[in-house]
Amino acid sequence: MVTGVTTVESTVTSLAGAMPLSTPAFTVQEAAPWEPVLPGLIVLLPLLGFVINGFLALRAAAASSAAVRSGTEWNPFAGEATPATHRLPTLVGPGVMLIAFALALLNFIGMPDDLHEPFVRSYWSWIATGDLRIEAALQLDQLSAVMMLVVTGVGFLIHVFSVGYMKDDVGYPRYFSYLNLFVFFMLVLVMGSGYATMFVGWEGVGLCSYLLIGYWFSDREKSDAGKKAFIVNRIGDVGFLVAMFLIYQAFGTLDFGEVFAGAEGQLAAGGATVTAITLLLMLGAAGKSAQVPLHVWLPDAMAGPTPVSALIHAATMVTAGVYMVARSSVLYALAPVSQAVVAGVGVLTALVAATIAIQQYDIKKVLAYSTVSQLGFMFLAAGIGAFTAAIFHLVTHAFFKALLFLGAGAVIHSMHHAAHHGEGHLDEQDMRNMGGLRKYMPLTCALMWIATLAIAGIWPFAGFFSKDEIIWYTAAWAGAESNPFGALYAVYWAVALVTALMTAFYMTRLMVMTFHGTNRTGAAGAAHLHEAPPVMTLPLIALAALSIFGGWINVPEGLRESFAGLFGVLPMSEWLHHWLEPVTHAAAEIQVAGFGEAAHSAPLGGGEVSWALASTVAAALTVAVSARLLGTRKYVAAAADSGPRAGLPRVLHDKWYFDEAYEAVIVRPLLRLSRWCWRFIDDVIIDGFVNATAQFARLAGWIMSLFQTGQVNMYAFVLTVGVLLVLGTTVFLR
Amino acid sequence: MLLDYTSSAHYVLALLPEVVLSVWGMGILVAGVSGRHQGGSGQELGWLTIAGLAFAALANGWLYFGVVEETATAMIALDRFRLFANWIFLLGAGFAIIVSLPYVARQRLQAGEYYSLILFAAVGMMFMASARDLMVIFLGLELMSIGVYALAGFNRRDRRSAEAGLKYFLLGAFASGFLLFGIALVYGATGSANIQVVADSVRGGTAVGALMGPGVALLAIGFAFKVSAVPFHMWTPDVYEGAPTPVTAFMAASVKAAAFMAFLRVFLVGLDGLYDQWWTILWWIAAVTMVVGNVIAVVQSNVKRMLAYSSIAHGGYLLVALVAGNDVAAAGLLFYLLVYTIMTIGAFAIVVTVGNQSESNSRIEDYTGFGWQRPLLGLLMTVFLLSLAGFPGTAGFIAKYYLLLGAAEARLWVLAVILVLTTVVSYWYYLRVAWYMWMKEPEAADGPRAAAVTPLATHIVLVIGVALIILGGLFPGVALDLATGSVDGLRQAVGEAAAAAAAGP
Amino acid sequence: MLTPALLLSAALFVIGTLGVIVRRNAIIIFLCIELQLNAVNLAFVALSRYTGIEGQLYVFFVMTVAAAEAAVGLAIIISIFRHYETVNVNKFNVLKW
Amino acid sequence: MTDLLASLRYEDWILHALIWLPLVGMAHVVVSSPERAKNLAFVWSSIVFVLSLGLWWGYEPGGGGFMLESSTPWIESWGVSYSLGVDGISVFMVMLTTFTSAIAILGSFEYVKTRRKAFYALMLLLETGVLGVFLATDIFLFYVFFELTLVPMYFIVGIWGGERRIYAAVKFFLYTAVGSLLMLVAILYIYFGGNAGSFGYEAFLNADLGLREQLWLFSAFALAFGIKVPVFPLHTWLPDAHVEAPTPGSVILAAVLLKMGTYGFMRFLLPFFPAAAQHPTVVAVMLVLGVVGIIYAAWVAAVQPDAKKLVAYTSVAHMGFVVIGIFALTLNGLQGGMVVMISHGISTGALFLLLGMMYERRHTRLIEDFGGLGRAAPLFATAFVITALASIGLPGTSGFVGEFLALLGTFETHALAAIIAATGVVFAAYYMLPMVQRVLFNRLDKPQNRKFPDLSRREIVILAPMVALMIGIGVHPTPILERMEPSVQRVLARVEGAGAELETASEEPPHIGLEGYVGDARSGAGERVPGAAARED
Repeated sequence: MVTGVTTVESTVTSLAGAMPLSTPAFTVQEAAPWEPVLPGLIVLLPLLGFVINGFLALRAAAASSAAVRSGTEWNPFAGEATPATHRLPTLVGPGVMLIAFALALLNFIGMPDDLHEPFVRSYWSWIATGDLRIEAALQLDQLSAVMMLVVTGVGFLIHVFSVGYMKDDVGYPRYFSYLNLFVFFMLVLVMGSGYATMFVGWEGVGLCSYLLIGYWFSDREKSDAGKKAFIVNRIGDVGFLVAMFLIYQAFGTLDFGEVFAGAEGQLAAGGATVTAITLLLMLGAAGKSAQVPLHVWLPDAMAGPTPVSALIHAATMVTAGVYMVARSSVLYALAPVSQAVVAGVGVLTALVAATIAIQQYDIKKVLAYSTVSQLGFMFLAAGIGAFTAAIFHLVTHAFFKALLFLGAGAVIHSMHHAAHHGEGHLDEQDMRNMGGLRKYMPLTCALMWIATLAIAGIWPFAGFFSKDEIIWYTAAWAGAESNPFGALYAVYWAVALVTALMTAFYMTRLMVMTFHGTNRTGAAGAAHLHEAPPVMTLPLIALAALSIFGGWINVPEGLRESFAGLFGVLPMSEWLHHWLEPVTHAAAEIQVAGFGEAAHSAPLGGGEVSWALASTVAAALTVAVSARLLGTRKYVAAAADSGPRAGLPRVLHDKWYFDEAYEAVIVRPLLRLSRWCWRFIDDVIIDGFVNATAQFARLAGWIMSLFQTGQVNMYAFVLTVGVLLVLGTTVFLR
Repeated sequence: MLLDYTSSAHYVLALLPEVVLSVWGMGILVAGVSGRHQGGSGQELGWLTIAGLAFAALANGWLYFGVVEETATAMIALDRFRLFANWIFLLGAGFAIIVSLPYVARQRLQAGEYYSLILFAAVGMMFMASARDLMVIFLGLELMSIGVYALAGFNRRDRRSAEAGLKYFLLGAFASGFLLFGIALVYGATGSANIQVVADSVRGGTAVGALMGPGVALLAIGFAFKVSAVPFHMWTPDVYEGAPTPVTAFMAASVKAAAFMAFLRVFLVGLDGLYDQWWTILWWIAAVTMVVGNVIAVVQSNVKRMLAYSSIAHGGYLLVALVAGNDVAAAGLLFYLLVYTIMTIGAFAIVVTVGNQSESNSRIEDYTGFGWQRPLLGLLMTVFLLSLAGFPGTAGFIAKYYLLLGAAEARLWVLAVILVLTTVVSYWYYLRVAWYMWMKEPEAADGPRAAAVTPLATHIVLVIGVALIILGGLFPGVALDLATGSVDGLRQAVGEAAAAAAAGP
Repeated sequence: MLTPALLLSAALFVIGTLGVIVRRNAIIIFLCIELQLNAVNLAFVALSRYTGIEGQLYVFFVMTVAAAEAAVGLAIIISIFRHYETVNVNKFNVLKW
Repeated sequence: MTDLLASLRYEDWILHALIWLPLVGMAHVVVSSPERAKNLAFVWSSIVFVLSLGLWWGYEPGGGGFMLESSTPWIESWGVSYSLGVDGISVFMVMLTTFTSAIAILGSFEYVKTRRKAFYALMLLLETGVLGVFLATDIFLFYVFFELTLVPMYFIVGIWGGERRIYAAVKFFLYTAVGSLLMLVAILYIYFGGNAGSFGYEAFLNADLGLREQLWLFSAFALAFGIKVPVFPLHTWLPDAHVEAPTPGSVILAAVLLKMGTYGFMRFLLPFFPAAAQHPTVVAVMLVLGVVGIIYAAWVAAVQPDAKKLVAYTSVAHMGFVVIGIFALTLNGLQGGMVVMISHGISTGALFLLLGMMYERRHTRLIEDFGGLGRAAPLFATAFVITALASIGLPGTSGFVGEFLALLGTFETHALAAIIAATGVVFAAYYMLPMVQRVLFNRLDKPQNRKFPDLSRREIVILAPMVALMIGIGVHPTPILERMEPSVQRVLARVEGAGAELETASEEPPHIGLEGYVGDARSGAGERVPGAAARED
């Protein structure tokens, strides 16, 4: 800055001689760009929360560990007053989130409509060497603004919920420090101005996920789950890393702005490079967003506290892959093959996860697989180029899935008390032990029904609009005139339709088993079932509202016209679509250039409106029918039920044996290979060689020393032999 | 001063160190048998002997710095090579005597004979280094050998000492027969035993090839025996192990040094013209010696015997210098022998100390925990061993490096590689002593070792030795220049003589 | 004349060498060594016919040396005899390997 | 700061002081009492560390050549001189050495209870040796210091080590000696065969060597340094040495001694034999070895029952990143290699300290003997987790910057190697997380572990700066990168034979010069001209 001015001044001086320098003559400034309000602070606040809570956590842990060493258990809640370490996080944790949310909202509102270039602010030069320049920079555009809102908004609600959910936990401050740290990294992920910065957030949220899944680290299974999540995520991260290398090689930068600006000019559409880049990014995204075949960690991740599942493993982190694909929309648009792969993986994931969800009994597992399934939908959307639809579904899913998880959390919270007081051991998450909870927690039941209808895609709940948009765009692009994968897209579309109905089914099953029918907790337990406290239900209510109305931000044009009377009052027709236009238009143009215009009718005929109507009716029917059917079934408690015995149900119950296959094909062979490398290559071959060299020297020494018999004659003989050798070589061999 | 041998005093002056030592040796001998010292500790005699060595060293210094030689063909050379070598012998003898003092006293050896034999052996060595005549070399060698035969078997009460003496004697005499035959053949081939004349004859092509070939081979064998090169090394371990340890030290250092001096002068000066014929033989001998010496040393459990094999290995390193056959290598050889004398006698001095001034405690297990019992001696031993191993920071490294430098200049890369690889092997057994001394905890049953008090003088000398080793490792400049300067005129004389011969009849 | 003389010398030398290798008695071994030295003496004398008088001179040196060796050698043999009561070199192998 | 240093005439004495002050300290320790030895050693090493900090300001990147140079004839007749100098490559190695030496000495207070005088004397001797290696600009001098480091390490492992200490010490010594002695022959070859004329660094650079000669000499040097690094099949001494060494020995070994190998790669191997270093076969072999090291060592690490051995193998994996970074022969690769060296020094050093603390408390190193320490010792667990994460290269820690740059640089020239090496990121998690879990997490089921004391104040003082550095370098590595860059460029330019451009660039002032410099190098290399990437298909 200073140097720049000086240069101008000196130029001026040399031109005009003794011109006064007090006011710079020309400091050319462009039309004042938009200045967001403290974008850095949004990121910094959760970090601050992490630092404060982390400090408190260490303080608390010191007390706790002192108790452990003296052989007792420390209970911070036993005394008269809860210690500061367990009081302050209540304020700090949600507090920083609230401020961050407010700031995000402020920036969202203040963001000008004509912002075509993202606002980028660089804080320092992170990695700068040679022509590699990676700035520690944040960027703010329409897409990241939406993501910020989701992260801080939903994040705030879940923080609040956690205050109630975790209030009896010894590690309360630690919990909030992790949660704050997660939000920090998540914000870095969505606000980073380049792939490298994004990667920081990318791995950072992975770390927090690891820490939070294994939050109750004394439990071996839980810490196993955390480890698994981290390792599987890292497999994806390798893809991300290599993709970054390719991008750097192609563009000489990792900066979003430069990459996307140069993509069309520098990369041939459909070329090997861009296909490789996008497929590798896809691998990264698949790891983070739990797509088949890397989805196996997410169900296990339910080992973490339920609010964590809601925040990280439903609303935000797992959608990072979708965000990343949407962010890289230009690249994907240039690589139709990758698009087909992304969409294919998405739709396959949606289907596989949905089938598994049908046969799960653990309430959180059902939700986990439903998350995987919905993520599959988002990938389908991103794959076919409907990036807005992907983000749209991401947003609505964040609302209703967070609601579902938190609702499940409330149920588990309640069940926990029941299990605690009931007779015998009771799995508090097994739906077979629930039933009839509507009586005890009516509010939770009602709120969760809202979310269920939303995820099932029933009009007018949020999920209807977003899911319908995805299905419709799949159909529309399948019919695009020059789409080489048209037939494939048609298959995707059909599968997506079926999966949508399966969603309705398994969610209804969940609701019926949990809230309806007879209660199976046992009388003693049932007495302790109760509605969650307000600090937990209030966030639920907020989320329920969002689940109802959240879909209205992007009501499709066609639908709006058909229902003009109703939607006329809402100024939000395709609002999200327009809002994200600056981010997605480049990709859209490329796609249209490649595939031609999207069709106006589905492969089987029929337009958007008719299919939307059909799908919502079908979903509603599915809900109604399955509720009726399932409601009449007699469930028995988990102890008396071993689940489906054989056939497809068993396969589904056992999750298509993905874990077993990995265990057999990768994990155990790798361990065996590792052990073999150690025991054989290292110990036997290499060290064997090394030691054999030493042994050989010793053996040789020993053999040679055998000549040293101590006999003079022998010595004289050897000497003479030497003489003969020397004489022979000098005299006779010449 | 210019010695032109116009006056007969010049002959005495030219041989002043030898003369001093011979006379002194006889004096010691007489003093030793004169009853007054019979049965005493012999310490005074030892110090007296050292005084004689000091005088000889002074005389040697005068010759080195103050005297210029007139002719290049005299039977006794008066060049710096000889005088530098003399210093090495005197140093070795003096050091050995210091080590011997308590040993002789404790073992009740006849001090007068013992010390005078060392002096006479030293005189023999000096003749070997100074001889410019093959016959003088033979005489010097025998003078030295006979003294050392006696010294090796000196401890008559110890059967091992007697056995060592016998073996050394029989095999030594056997080998000198070969040397002598070689001398005879070379004499026959060239018509003279004078090294310069031989050199000229070889250069001029007048040497009779049929006699010269076997002659050179037999000469090489004779010297190879004395430097205990493989396969003429068989006697070395037995003799070194059996002989009284101070004598072993003297043998390992000085006898080997003397043999190398003669070896060098004969082959690099006299037979330089035949370099192409003999270097391959020596190449193989050097390579085999390095390998065998080091490899057998690995399996030794007796420290004395291990050091014996290590001295064979060092002989191999030194042979590399001969194979290189250039001035750098010659200077390197001188420097190496200087350093080697200090470090090898130093190491044996510790062996003597651990052995309680006797032949006990020479198994490597006996060194267990020695370092922590006697930290100073342990430290000194460690430095000596590191220096023997040729480790940077010690003079041993500089010396070995000097040899490598010579080999490199001669482009003997394979030999250089063998040298360094066998050096790695040698690390093993040198370090083994170090690990017994420092890293193994002694068994509770073992009583304290090295109970006998080591005299202060030994301590002082050893500390000085270590100081020299380290000084030589860090600031070798002076000694290096001295060594380089000492070989300066050595091989140029050949050229001059050759030129003279060519210009002659 | 030279060749036969040298051949004789060489033959004597070889005989001496073989004696050293095969005989067990220390004194006999020593005598074989003396034989070697005398073989060399023969060579010196023979050669001196062509090279000059030094050859014959050297013989005296060698004889002196041999005498000195004999003195020391026999002393050593006596010394070891005291320990072993034998002069068979096969018995002297405390020192080996 | 710069003024202050100038007023002290810092540049005149600092390098000499760095090398010789530890020896002074050693003498002081030797004459003191055993009780005072540890404090004295710490004080002396701290003094050295504080003095070395001045290099941050005292060293100006400039053209990347040696700074603060001084040269006095040492052995004149051999062309050997006592020449010291520091450049962007060595300056951080020096600071890493002084830092870890002080830390390691502080970390040994509880571990070393016997023969303390000898121990601390050897530690200081070792510091002298290592600093000499990094500061020497005369090959002979370098070699002397390079070998000198073996002796103190041998005794440190052999005397204060574990059960199989002697085996480990001897293995360490002989393994490394084989390589370095062969290197000595190679040095002589350059001196004579290449007509270097002296043992000065410049003279060796100007040695006249043909390609065949270079390949042979390269092999000798690569063997010496490769054993030190250690590169894959030459690594088996390392686990043994690490397992048996006392904590401070392991720390120094991992943090500094291994770096001597990779430092040798950059300082000597590449510049001396540019033709050989570019030879496709050589590059292929080195890359394969580096990649195999990364993957293989990670696998083997994963199945180690002994925590220390596990970490030892991770060193092999980390150094694999350095090797591929270096032999990618790209700026990013070399820079990345350097950062991995620094980062590995800190994070692995810290890991060894932490393992040492575990050993001091429980007298076992077996992973299965622990479990649930997170409850008993939360501070310890926190430090452990952060260090482990830095070790596996989590973004935001120093490990990431290095590995990222190294892989990126490798990818530029050898994509396949980089891709395979990148899987090492997964395997890093595969070996590290199970250990973290089995030590810190899971049930606190062993009664002895319930009594596991948390970090003492001294231990916090040890670990805090290391953790700070891990994160600090991870968040803002640029000051380090830009200091190294000119020197690394110089190495690269040497390899690419672009020496002429270097001279002109080096005369410009440092910061602006950096830009122009990069530009020059790029156009010289002729790669990635804007728009060129569209050439595909």
